[in-house]
Amino acid sequence: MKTELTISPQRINEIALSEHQAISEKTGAVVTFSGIVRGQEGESQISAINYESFDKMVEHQFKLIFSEISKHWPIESIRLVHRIGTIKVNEVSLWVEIIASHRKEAFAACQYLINEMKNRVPIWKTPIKR
Amino acid sequence: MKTELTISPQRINEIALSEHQAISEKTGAVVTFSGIVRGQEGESQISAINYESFDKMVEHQFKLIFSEISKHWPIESIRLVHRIGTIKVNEVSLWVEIIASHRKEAFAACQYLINEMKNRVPIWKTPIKR
Amino acid sequence: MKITVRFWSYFVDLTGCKQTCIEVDQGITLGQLHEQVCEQFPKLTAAKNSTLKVVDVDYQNSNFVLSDSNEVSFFPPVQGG
Amino acid sequence: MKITVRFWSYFVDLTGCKQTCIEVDQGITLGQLHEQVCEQFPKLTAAKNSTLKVVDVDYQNSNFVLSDSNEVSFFPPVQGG
Repeated sequence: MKTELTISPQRINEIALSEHQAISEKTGAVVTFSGIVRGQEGESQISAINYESFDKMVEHQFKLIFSEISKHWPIESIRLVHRIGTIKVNEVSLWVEIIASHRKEAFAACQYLINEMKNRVPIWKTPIKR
Repeated sequence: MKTELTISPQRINEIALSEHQAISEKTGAVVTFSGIVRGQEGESQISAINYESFDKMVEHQFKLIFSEISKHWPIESIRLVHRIGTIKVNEVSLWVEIIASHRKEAFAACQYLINEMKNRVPIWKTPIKR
Repeated sequence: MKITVRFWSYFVDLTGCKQTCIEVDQGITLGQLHEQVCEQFPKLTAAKNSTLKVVDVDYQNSNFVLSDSNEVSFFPPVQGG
Repeated sequence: MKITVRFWSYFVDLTGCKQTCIEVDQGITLGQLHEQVCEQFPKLTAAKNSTLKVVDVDYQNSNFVLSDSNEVSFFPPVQGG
């Protein structure tokens, strides 16, 4: 299973990422997920979210999750980009791409990855009010 | 809920489609799915698949599924493109995009849509052997 | 009355035609029409239990009573995606 | 032995520092260190039950026995995505 992990303050360019999609003769399904900063957090209108990360541990925890996925499902490739720093409303904070032969495992792995990330990967948000 | 449905023999241009992604202040999740023609169908190596469709019914059945989705989940937008005619290995036959506030409903709706399509939407495949 | 029946996918190969026009009695059900079509095109009989039955653009079950303006389609399981 | 303790997210605001260095007994557990840290930074006490406890880059439970080279992190629930 190929994996690619990027934690960076740079704007996520989904178009550029899609152009580098690495499919094979066996590929039947590509699931992508984009997490986008919403204009409202709880009750308050916000203009952006500041994401803070414990980088060394983020990388380690993502690798543990990737390895769990590779044991559970036949996945060809995972690419994950998490942006950190200040991310404005309507901008992408998280981008995930899962490539597999069949859609069921691609969807299962993608959801597992995001759920586990939300449980364990040390990234925190601070909303910036309008 | 916005919907956009395209059934066409034209090559699916995922990049161009992504460029027209219509997100709002409430958007938190974009799930996309690409179905890709695999090089193997059962035991035999294939070079392409020919997709035949009963167009008028395809459109009607997709609209029924969209309306079921809008009743079950708060989805902002669904775009679906199904290519028909001869589609070569590694080319995209199906592209789906679901936009919602939260990922859970986006994933649920996307999987429901594809599963129901496979049950009901009158499209048939004929593999073309190498 | 006359009903137009359309075939799809490999049912076209089994019947040798994309559509046909069948003379039926008033009040015939979709199931009865299916039986009649299988008699006329015996190669469809093997696929009888898995045949999907459609009136215009909606799936219907065997009890559906046909009327004059209906167009019927018979086809094997669908395979989109 | 001396253990480096790092705080993350709003724990930095509660303690007023990103990291500190604490003198502890050999054989101290992660849970005992957490108690000691809460005594030193009483504002952490309210969040005690939801505090995530990490040794180096792995989550550990309270029984984990610390050694000299370990670096400990305490932080509130994570919120990636």
